This record gives sequence, structure tokens and C-alpha cells, in this order.
Amino acid sequence: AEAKRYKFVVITHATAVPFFVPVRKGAEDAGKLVGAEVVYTGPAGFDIQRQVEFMKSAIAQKVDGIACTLPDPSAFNDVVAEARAKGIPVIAINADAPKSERMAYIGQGNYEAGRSMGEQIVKLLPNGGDVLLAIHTAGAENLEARIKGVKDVLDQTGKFKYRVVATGTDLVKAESLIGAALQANPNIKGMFGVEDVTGIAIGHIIEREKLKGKVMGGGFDLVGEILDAIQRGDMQFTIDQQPYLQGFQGVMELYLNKKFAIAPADINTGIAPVTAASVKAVKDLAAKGYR
Amino acid sequence: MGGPPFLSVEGVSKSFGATRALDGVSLSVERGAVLGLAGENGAGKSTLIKILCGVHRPDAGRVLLDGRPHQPRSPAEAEAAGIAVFHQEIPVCPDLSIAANVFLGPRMPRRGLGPDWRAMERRCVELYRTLLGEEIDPRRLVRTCSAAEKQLALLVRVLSRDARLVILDEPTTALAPPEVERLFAIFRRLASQGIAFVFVSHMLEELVQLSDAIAVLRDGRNVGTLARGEFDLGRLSQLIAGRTVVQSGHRSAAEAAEARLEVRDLGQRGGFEGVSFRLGKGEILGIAGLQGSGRAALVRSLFGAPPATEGEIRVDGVPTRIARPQDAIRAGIGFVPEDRHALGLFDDMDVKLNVNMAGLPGFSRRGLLDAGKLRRVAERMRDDLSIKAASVDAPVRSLSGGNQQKVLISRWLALRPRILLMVEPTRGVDVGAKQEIVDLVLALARDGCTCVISSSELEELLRLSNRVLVMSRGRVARELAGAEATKDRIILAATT
Amino acid sequence: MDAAARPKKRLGAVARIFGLRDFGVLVAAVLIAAFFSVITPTFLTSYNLFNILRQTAELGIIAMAMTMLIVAGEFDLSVGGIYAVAGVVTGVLAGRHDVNIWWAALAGMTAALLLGLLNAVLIASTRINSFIATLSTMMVYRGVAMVLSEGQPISFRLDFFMDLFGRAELFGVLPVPVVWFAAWGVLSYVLLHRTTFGVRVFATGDNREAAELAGIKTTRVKATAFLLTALASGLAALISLSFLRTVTPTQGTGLELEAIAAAVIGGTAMSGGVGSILGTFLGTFIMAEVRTGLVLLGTDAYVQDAFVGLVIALAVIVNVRLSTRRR
Amino acid sequence: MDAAARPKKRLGAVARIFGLRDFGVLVAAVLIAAFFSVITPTFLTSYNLFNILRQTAELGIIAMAMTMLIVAGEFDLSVGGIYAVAGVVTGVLAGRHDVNIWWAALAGMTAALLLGLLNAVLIASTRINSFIATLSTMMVYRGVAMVLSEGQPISFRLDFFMDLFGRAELFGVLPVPVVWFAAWGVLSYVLLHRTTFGVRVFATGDNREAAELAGIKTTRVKATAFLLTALASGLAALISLSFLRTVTPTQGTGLELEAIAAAVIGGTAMSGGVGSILGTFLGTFIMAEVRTGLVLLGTDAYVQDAFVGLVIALAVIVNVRLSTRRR
Ligand SMILES: Nc1ncnc2c1ncn2[C@@H]1O[C@H](COP(=O)(O)OP(=O)(O)OP(=O)(O)O)[C@@H](O)[C@H]1O
Ligand SMILES: Nc1ncnc2c1ncn2[C@@H]1O[C@H](COP(=O)(O)OP(=O)(O)OP(=O)(O)O)[C@@H](O)[C@H]1O
Ligand SMILES: [Mg+2]
Ligand SMILES: [Mg+2]
Repeated sequence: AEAKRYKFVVITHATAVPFFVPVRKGAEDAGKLVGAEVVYTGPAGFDIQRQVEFMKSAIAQKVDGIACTLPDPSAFNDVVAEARAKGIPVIAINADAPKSERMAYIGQGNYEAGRSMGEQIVKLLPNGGDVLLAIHTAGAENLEARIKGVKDVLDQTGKFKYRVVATGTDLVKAESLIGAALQANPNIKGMFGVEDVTGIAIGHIIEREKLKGKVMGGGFDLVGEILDAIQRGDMQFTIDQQPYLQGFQGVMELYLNKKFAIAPADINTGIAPVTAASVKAVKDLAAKGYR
Repeated sequence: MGGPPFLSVEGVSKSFGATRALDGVSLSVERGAVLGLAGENGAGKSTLIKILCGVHRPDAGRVLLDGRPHQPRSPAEAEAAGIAVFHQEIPVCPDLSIAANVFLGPRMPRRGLGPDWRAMERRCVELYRTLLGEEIDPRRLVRTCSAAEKQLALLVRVLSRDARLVILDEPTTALAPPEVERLFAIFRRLASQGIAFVFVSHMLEELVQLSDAIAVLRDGRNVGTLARGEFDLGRLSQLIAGRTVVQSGHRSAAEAAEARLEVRDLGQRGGFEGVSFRLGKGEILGIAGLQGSGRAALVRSLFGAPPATEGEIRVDGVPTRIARPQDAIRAGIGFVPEDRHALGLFDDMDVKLNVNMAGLPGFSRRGLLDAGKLRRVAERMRDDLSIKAASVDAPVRSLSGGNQQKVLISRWLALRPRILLMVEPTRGVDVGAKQEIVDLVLALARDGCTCVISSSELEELLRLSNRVLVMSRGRVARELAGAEATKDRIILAATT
Repeated sequence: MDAAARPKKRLGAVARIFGLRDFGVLVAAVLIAAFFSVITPTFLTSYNLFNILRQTAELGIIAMAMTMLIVAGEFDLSVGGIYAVAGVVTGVLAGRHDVNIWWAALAGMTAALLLGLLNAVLIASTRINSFIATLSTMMVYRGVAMVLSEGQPISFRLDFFMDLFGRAELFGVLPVPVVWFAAWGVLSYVLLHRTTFGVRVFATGDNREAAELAGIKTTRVKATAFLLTALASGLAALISLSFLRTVTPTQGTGLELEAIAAAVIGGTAMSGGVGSILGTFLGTFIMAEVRTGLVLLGTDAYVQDAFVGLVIALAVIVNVRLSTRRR
Repeated sequence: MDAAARPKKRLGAVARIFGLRDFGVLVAAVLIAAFFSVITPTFLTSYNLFNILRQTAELGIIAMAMTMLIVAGEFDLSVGGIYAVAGVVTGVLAGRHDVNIWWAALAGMTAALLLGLLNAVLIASTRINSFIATLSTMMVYRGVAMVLSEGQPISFRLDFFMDLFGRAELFGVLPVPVVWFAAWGVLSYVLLHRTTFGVRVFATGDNREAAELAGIKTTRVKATAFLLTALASGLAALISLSFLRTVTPTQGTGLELEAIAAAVIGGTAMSGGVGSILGTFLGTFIMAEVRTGLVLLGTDAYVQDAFVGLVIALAVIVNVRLSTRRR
């Protein structure tokens, strides 16, 4: 008989965020490769309640597998269990809830990503000092986890004083507010954004104020503006979670599980941060949506 | 009679900021008596009433009800003390039914937690039947009612409260003579049962007809209380205005003149039909009729708001399509609507903009607003019409009712219209100002402007018009020219 | 010139028959459901329909209270903030300080009511527009939720309380949030459409001065409506935290506009004085069925919200058309 | 009983002197500035003040157009969506398809105007409330921006265009967005307060039926105001993309409420018929100075928005108090 065309659903917690574009591409590429239908969906902005509803809808459709972010330690336990009970495999990508019945986790934890940013900062500023941490939406769970990771590393050294600025998702406002914070404290030795918006803003400010080399800069994710800033030398690094891999492997593992009953396995997608040394290679791929 | 009066007001004063609305007013009402309250616009009548019913608190003085101090802190308290008030501004809730409006308030009949709609509706029908001799649908939304029907609903409301003191602030401005007659009969009957009335009106005939005594306010002071027998129309109008008001005369039938406005078989679905007339230059046509006779709709249709659906309109012999107000304005037609607040005035704007609103295109100079011309024209109109305003920069809402009305009329006069349409041009305006407006219209006609006036005040209509068109159920019931037109003939034609 | 000035048949008698006023929105809801049922077989399953109802519970509870408030002539943009504070207070006490969940929930509800009271007092004492007043309290309340929770989500252990408010399924199928939704709906319906308080609410929003002159204490009516809205936000927070076993300080962002949209789809007039609980229920349902239907259809993530917007517009137009024709 | 019924002195002559109408909000703006200047020395530096002005340019341009629209009696919640579409259209053409930036910008502006036209037509033809109508178009437009950009930010190469709209500094200090802001401000001021069109706008919002009877085509007035608002959103998008060299499909989220808030802080009445461009300018400035001041103070990230909310409420209260006393 003709092999069944599988239908997999990929659900992320904020589809409007550029970060997830490579996740989507990875998932869709994997789908094409194995001849499965891949539907990418989820709430536009962070909203647990709504994300649960997306998962319930997927269950209602009796899809063949779900790859989804689980950005809360317990909110998704029921719905994941429900899917599993109905024979639908569930794989966590990007954000994990270890206590849920998800079969595997593919990604790098936000907290770990934050820690790796913290380690970069310590490397850049071995003597410590005042640093600025920027976040676009205070209280967004994944971002808070990253901030916490950064803080924990910095606290361990005992040499850093940090301040957190919340800017909103609007880039104009972000630049302005981070600029103001820089004005308020001329001793600042570095500025680091835990997502793309503040990351881009930091790159722009260092360029405009000609602070290259005087103030260190770092960001998150492989967006063009940040990579440009690294190439110019205005910023020193950005943290990459290889989101393409999260989407790609998520769908692959679902497929393999469904087709050959291969048990999904955890994959750590985290690698060393992108710095001036590696930026050139990464940039072309990022423009194509792979990184 | 002996004993203290039922209601006595002793030296009551009230100021709003710099405006002294009431200045030591004293007056009293006996049980079973009707006290008329007269005075110019802004004399303080409504303010006094709002003190009696707990909307405002007096700055000085006191009020005694039944010999005891009466100081309500809210309308609910006043109602509990046996006072029912008909307010001048006709405060209804348009999206509630007639029954709900009639019974609205803390004492709305209830069954358990809920309102007892069935009882309310039944009583509402009964009240209309016994009080007005009318059959109504109590579930009808007030939004769909005409001004007169709203006024009647609030009157029914006031009369249903079993009050000891009934206060009526200009209750008849939208009503036709037969309705007024019927209401007055009810007021008299209730008075004979011992209920006290305070009755405010600018229609002196009504005041004279109904009141046992009339108190006249001027600038917040009681300038005299006249007992029955002491008052007549002339004396009253002099006391109100503080000067002798000369009533200018009725104009003779029209001189033959070239046709300015011709209307043939005009009709509007649900409004009126088959209306034809021909008006000469400088002629004044009065339109009479009961509420719902289609008279206001007819006048509005000549301004395209909304347009007639059948028939033809000719201006100066030229067939003219009037689909919207702009068309009418272009044809040299002006329109003074019946409700100056809802349809005429821009409350947040000053006098000069209100005056010039219809002629805006003429105030653009090199793309910018010509502020100098705006002021010049407004000041000229103010002087021509003797509008009393601190300046043309004063907000229009700071003017008295009569002066607000003059502002509205001046808006069209500034455009030198060939035809001026008016509905209830003197509603709620005091005697002095009323006469000034009448004079204004007559002068306008002398200058060759043709006027169409719809009004429920027959005296005024008769004083103004060369001819009167009486409407009944959407059709022209009779056309009365010159001396033919009398009050009795009009009422007869309107009611049969 | 104006819709209101057009001739209208007297429908009095018809309008009072319950439900006919909400005919337009009912038609819209059914049409949408029919559309999705034809296109995707999963739509018309009891699992999916209960899922839609479950999903609307929180929004619906708040939207129905908001309806009362809008009918009374005010808005509350701070509902999302209150929802977050109520959840966070409960969460911090029960999840972090091991206070008994019942006491914690009581504290959460009390907090919600206090915030509602603050709204009411602010608007009554300053008479500033409630749109802007609650826009500012929205930001303040959200800040409170952030500070109290330290920006972190809070999780709970499983408990009977959770079952009662969010997790149990009556008769094995009916999710308990739907029961709460229904209960609050009946309560709101009775309050707004079957009590004299409801009449006062309509009168206040219809013409505040007229209501005052008729002896209605309109400030008190509005304050009560603000409190009820806050209460609804608190209840919704308890249902949400029970169902998810998590609260986040950012929860309920954008809820205010959705609640207003649901009410308006259901025929509530933004200018006050007109509205119905049944209409709002249907409005909430429409929003949820569109969302779910689109997901079942596999609509692209980027255009889902766009379609929801489109359907909101269509539903309002259908409702306005059908109602003006009948009035 | 009502605020409007309170005693009011006739200030006629005084009111005409430009700006005194906006006295309350001016006082609020100055008080806030004084407060921050005392507490933190960096506040009163030209760098910081220009930074504040630069930061307000986009919001301010939109808020001033929104003021006209609110004065005319309508709202536009879709400004953020239009802002995003205008930016994305320009970005996709210039950044991805190498179209000349000037043509791309023209296309972006055209798109903005078309979306504004769509709003105007929707509201004029269906007469549904503009709040709900533009709430739905907001979602639709945002979806358009997402689809066109494929959800990704788009970057530009540096260009003379960028200098002209966003990056140049006149005389070495004055950022060019501030110049655009000022130019648009003067234009809006003249349009609203110094032309017959402005009088028509006020008349339409003050009393629509009376305006119709005075021969004003109120539908056309409203449509023009919608178009101007869309134009402002487009201009703001060009400034933003020039300054940032980046457009994102999510840019401008929440802009609509900020623009309304700025207008209302500046004394614009939500019910139409009252408002001023200068007031809105000051309102925008207040919002920005508070945000910046709080950052300079080193306020906790979690409570920044809460303080902004607090100040919005205070500013509106101060303004309402001062204006009713003077009117
Ligand atoms: N709420 C108010 N606020 C400010 N001024 C007021 C208020 N109410 C009345 N006034 C002023 O008080 C004075 C008396 O007004 P009032 O309404 O009592 O007059 P009136 O005799 O009823 O006039 P009319 O015949 O036009 O109804 C007027 O100058 C009016 O401007
Ligand atoms: N809010 C207000 N502020 C100042 N004066 C007011 C206010 N409201 C009413 N007035 C004044 O009170 C007086 C009575 O006005 P009101 O509009 O109540 O009656 P009116 O002018 O006779 O109109 P109508 O009979 O059509 O209701 C007028 O002098 C008016 O200017
Ligand atoms: Mg009066
Ligand atoms: Mg009057």
C-alpha cells in the first residue's frame, strides 16, 4: 500500500518573532525531505494559554506528531500527556519542560544560553565593572531565563555591577532608552541584549557614539544587523542557538519515531557563540534562513 | 387659608463661579395652587428648580416644605419627599422603552429582584389612557419617539408619581394646542385635589391661563409676584423683560410678486404627500399642524435633510434637485432646525465660528483661515441682531437661550439667503427675545427673503405669516391666506 | 443623515423577546461554524467544541462583565493587569510561600477587587475618561504583577482546588471551566437583564443625566460595574492558574481589547446603553471558533490574526446590518 | 452634575492667545522635567533633550495626526499596522529586490495611503464604530506586514535617503528626525488650527448632525483625517527605517494606544470636538521624558511602565483640573 503522508505540527510560542524563522525553515525543509506535511503555527506573541489551545487543536486534528516549544515548567504537562495518551508523539524544541511527558528535547535551554552569554562577558571583561543588560519584554519567560543565566555567571565572579533596562519591542524606543542608560552611567564597560531587538539597538548605539573598543557589546541570535556590527567590530559576540536545527531535527525525530519507532533522543543545539572569527561564514547562511 | 404655605423659599442664593444665578429669591406655593414662574432666559428659573429637587445645593437661604426644612441631597431624596419634576432639557434614556422611562428610578415596581415589566406596561397604558386619552405601545423605544412624544412620556412620568408638589419646567414647548389644553385640564383637576404646582413657561398665555399666582425672576431676583387678577399679558411681559415689549403686527396678505419657491406634489415616504404651494419673493409661509402631521418633515425636506422622495422643487423658476444640505445652500436656502442644541450649535466653539459655520468656504484666504473676516462678519451679525454676548470669542454655550437662537439664525442671514426655512424658531426663548426674533424675520422678508416657518405657537405664526398651510396626517388640510387665518380655523383644520 | 434618523418600525414587542436582539450575531456564529464544519471534518466534534468553549472561558467571563461596564458607559483596559495580579498574588502565596491555596485564592480575589475599587474611585473622583484612566492603571497593575512575581512564572502542585476550578471534567466530558463560564454567564445575564440593577446600568449608560435626575446613583452603578469586572478578572485568573498550574506576570496581555471586541461583535454599543450578555457570549464564541477553525485548516501562522481581524469586521457588519434592518 | 456643567469663566480673549489652552499640560511637562533635572544631572543636557525629541518623532507625528482624527470623532487603532506595512513594503523593495530607495519609499507611502483609504471606506460605508473597525484592520495590516516580510527583519545599505530622513544631524546637533517632526507639527498645526478644513474637523467632531446641516461633508472630513493619519504613519515608518536601517514586521506594536494616550494627555477629548496639536506635542514629550527620566534614574525594569502609567494618570488629572478651572 501507498505509504501514509504524515502530518506534523510545529508550534512555537511566538511566531511573530524573527528568531523562529529558521526554526520554521528547518522544519519545512525536513518535511520536504521525508515527504511529510508540516504545519507551522502558534500564537503571534508569548501567551501560554493560547499556545495550549493550539496544541489542543492539533490533538483534535489527530496529527501524527507535534514538535513544540514548552516555555513553562508545568503548564503544558496535561496537554502533552493528553497527546501522548492519544498516541501522538511530542518533542520539545527550543524551550523544555522536563517534567512533562515529551519524548525528547532538542535545543539549548534559555538559562544555559544566558550562562553562555555570561561566560562571554566574563571573558571580555576579566576585571569586571559596570555592565548594562537589556531585555525587550520584562517578564517574558524565555528572556527572563536568559537574564537569570547571565546574572548567575556574573554574580559568581563578584566583580560585576549590572543594571537591567526594559525597552519594549520597538527598536526606536530601545535605542533611545539604552542610550539614556548609557548617559546615566559613563562607567559602563559593556552592553548586552538578551534578544535581537536590544542586540540590534546596542550595535547601533556603539556605532553612532563611536564607542568601538571602549564599550563591549553582545547580543542574541543571528540577525543581520548584529552580524554586521560584529563584522565592524562594534560588537564582540552573539549567542546562537542554531534554531534551524531545532526545527529540522524536531520533524526528523517525529518522522523516524512514526515510521520506524525509533525513540527520540535529546539533542543539544548549542555551540560556541559567534564572534568576529566565525561571523563571515555564518552571515551568508543566516541571510538564506539557515542560521 | 392660614398656616404656613406648603412650600416656601426664603432668600435662596446660588452662584456658579462668577455667575450669580439666584440672588435672595423668596416665594411660596399653597397646597392646591399653581405658581407660575416667569423670567428671561438665564433668569434663574431652572436653577431654582434644581435646588428644590436636589441637583444643586443653595449657597444661602432655606427652603421649607410643609413647614419643615427641605434640603434634598439628591433627586431621589426629593422624590421621596413627594416632589416630582419635569426638567426643561427633556432627559430621557433613548434606548429604554417608554414604560422604563416612565417608571425609572428607585421606586421602579419590582417582583423579587427584578423589575415587574408586566405591571409597568399595564400601568403605563392605563396612565396614557386616563391622562391623555391615548393608546400607546409601552414597549416602544424612546429613541423612536418625536420630541412631543418624549415630552409627553416625561409628563406621564411626573404625573404618575403621586407627588405632593409637581414642578414643570417648560413642559409644553413641543406640544400642540389641543394636547396642552388636555394637560391643563389634568393639572387643574390635580390641583383641586390639593397638589401644588410650580409651572415655568415662556408662553405667557399659558402662564396666565393656568397660574393662581405668577412670580417673575430677573437676573436671579424675584422682581414681583402677581396674584390672579393682577396679571395680564402686557403687565407680565413688561415685568419679565424689564421694559415694554411692543408686539409688532400681522402682515397683510402678500403683494403679488415673482415666484421664488414653487413646490409641486412633494412627498416623502412615511412623512407627507401631495404638497404643492407657490411662494413669492419676500413672502412668509406659516406651516401649522399637530405633532406627527408631517410639517417638520416637509420643511426639512426642502433642505434635503432628508430629501423628498417625490415631486418637484423650483427655485426662481428653475427646477432644483435638493438631495443634501449642500444642494440647498447652493440654491440660496437656509435652515434653522427645531432643536438648536442637537442640530444647530457647536457647543465647544465660540460665537464667531458658530455664526460663520455655513459660509466657511468664504473664509479661506490663500488656503488659510481669514480670522479677521471671521471676526468682522460675526461682529456685524452680532450688532445687526443685537446678540448679547461678552464678545464674539465667548463660547456659545455661555449665551442665553434666546441669544443662542439668534446666533443660529445669524448663521444663515450672514449668507444672505433667498429662502429661509425655520422650525420652531422661538422655542424656549423668553418674551423679549421672542419679539426680537419676530421682528428680525419680518425685516428679513421686507428685504425680499422668502420664509417658510413651522411653529406650534399659533399666535406667533399668525403674527408672522402671509399665508398658513395647515397640515394633517401628512397632507395639506387647508391653506389660509391673510385675514382668513385665525387660531380657531387652524385648529379646526388641523384636528379634522 | 444619521442611521438614527431613518424611519424605524416599532419593534418594541419583538425586541423584548429574549434573543431576537442577538439574531445578527447568532447568524454570524452559525455561518462561521457551518463554514468550518464543511471544510474540516474535525471542527464539528464534541472534543473540538468543548475545547472552544474551554478556551473561551477566561475571555468570556471577563467580556461579559466588560459588557456591563460598557453598557454603563465606561471601559476597563486594566482587566489584563488585574487578571495578572490576581494570579500572581495567588501564585506567590501558594506557590512560593506555601500558604493554603484557598487562602491564597481569597487573597488573589481580594487584590482583584481592590484594584477594581481603585479604578472606580479614580474615575469617580476625577471624572477623567475611563479609557485613559484604565490605560494608566493597566500599566501600573502590570508593574505590580511583575514586581510581585519577580518577573518569573510560578507553578503549583496539583490540588483539589485545581480540579475544582480548572481541571476536572464533569461526566467525563464537560471541562469544569466551561461550567464556571456558564455559571458566570447566567449570573451576568440575570444581573443585567433581569434585575433593577440591570435597568440602572442601562439607564446610566444611555443618558447619565437623565438617570441622575430619575434618582439613580450613577456613580455607584459605575463603581459596581468596575468591581464586577475586577471580580470577573479574578475568577478568570483562578480558572487559568488551575487549568495551567502556572501563572505568569505577563498573562492576559491584550485581553482588554479582545474583551471589548467580543462585546462589540455581540452588539454592545461603544457609546453605552446598549448591549446583551448573550450577544457577548456569541461574540466570544465567534472569536474562538475562528481561531480554532483557522488552526484546524492549517492556516499560515502569519495570517491567522489577519483572518481573525477580518472575521471581527465581518461579524460586526453582519450584526449591524441585521439589527438596523429590524429596528 | 457633570464636569461640563461646572462654572466656567468666559475666557474668550485669553483662550485665543495661542497656547494658553494648553496651559495645564505645559505645567505638567515642565514639572516633570524639573523633577528629573533636580534628581539626575544628565537629564538637562542637550544630548538628552534631543534624544527625547528624536525618540518621540515617530510617535509624535502619528499622535498629531491621530489628534485630528479624534477631534473629528474617530479613532484609528491600525496606525501601528500601517506603520509596519509602509516600512516593510519599502524594505522588501529596496532591501531585498534592490529597487531604488526613492521608488521603494514612494511605494511604501502609497501602501500607507491605500490602507488609510480602506479604513475610511470601511467606516464610511458601514458606519460601524471606528474603534472596532480599525481594531480589525490593525490585525489584518499586521498580517500583511508579516507575510510580505516573511516574518524577518530587513536591513538596508546606507544611503543619502537614510541621511535625509533619519541619520543626519543638522548643524552637528539637531537630528533630522526632529526636523521632520517639527515640520509635520507645523503642518498639522496650520491645518487644524488655521484653515477652514480645521474648522470643519472640529465641527464634525463637535456635533456631526449640526455640521451636516451647515453644509459640511462630514464623511469627507473624516476620510481626509484617516488619510492624514495613514500618511503620518507612512512618514514615521520612513524616518524609523532611515534611522535604524532596519524594518521589522512587528514594529509599532502598541503604538496606537500610545498615540491616543499622548493626545488625551494633551487635552484632546475622546468624545471629539476638542483638541490641540500643541497639547499633543506636549503629551508626547511627557511620555518620552518620563520613560527616559526613569531610565536615567536607574528605575527597576519591572516598574518602569508602571511609573509611566502613573504619570499619564497624573498628567491627565492636572490638565483636566487646570483647564476646567480656567474655562
Ligand atoms: N450648571 C451651571 N453651570 C454654570 N452656570 C449655570 C449652570 N446652570 C445655570 N447657570 C447659569 O445660571 C443662570 C441661570 O440659569 P437658569 O438655567 O436657571 O435660567 P432659566 O431662567 O431657567 O433660563 P431659561 O428660560 O433659558 O431656561 C444663567 O446665567 C446660566 O448661565
Ligand atoms: N454648562 C453651562 N454653562 C454655562 N451656562 C449654561 C450651561 N448650560 C446652560 N447654560 C445657560 O443656562 C441658560 C439656560 O439654558 P438652557 O439651554 O438650559 O435653556 P434654553 O437656552 O432655554 O434652551 P432650551 O429651552 O432649548 O433647552 C442659558 O443662559 C444657558 O446659556
Ligand atoms: Mg430653564
Ligand atoms: Mg429655555
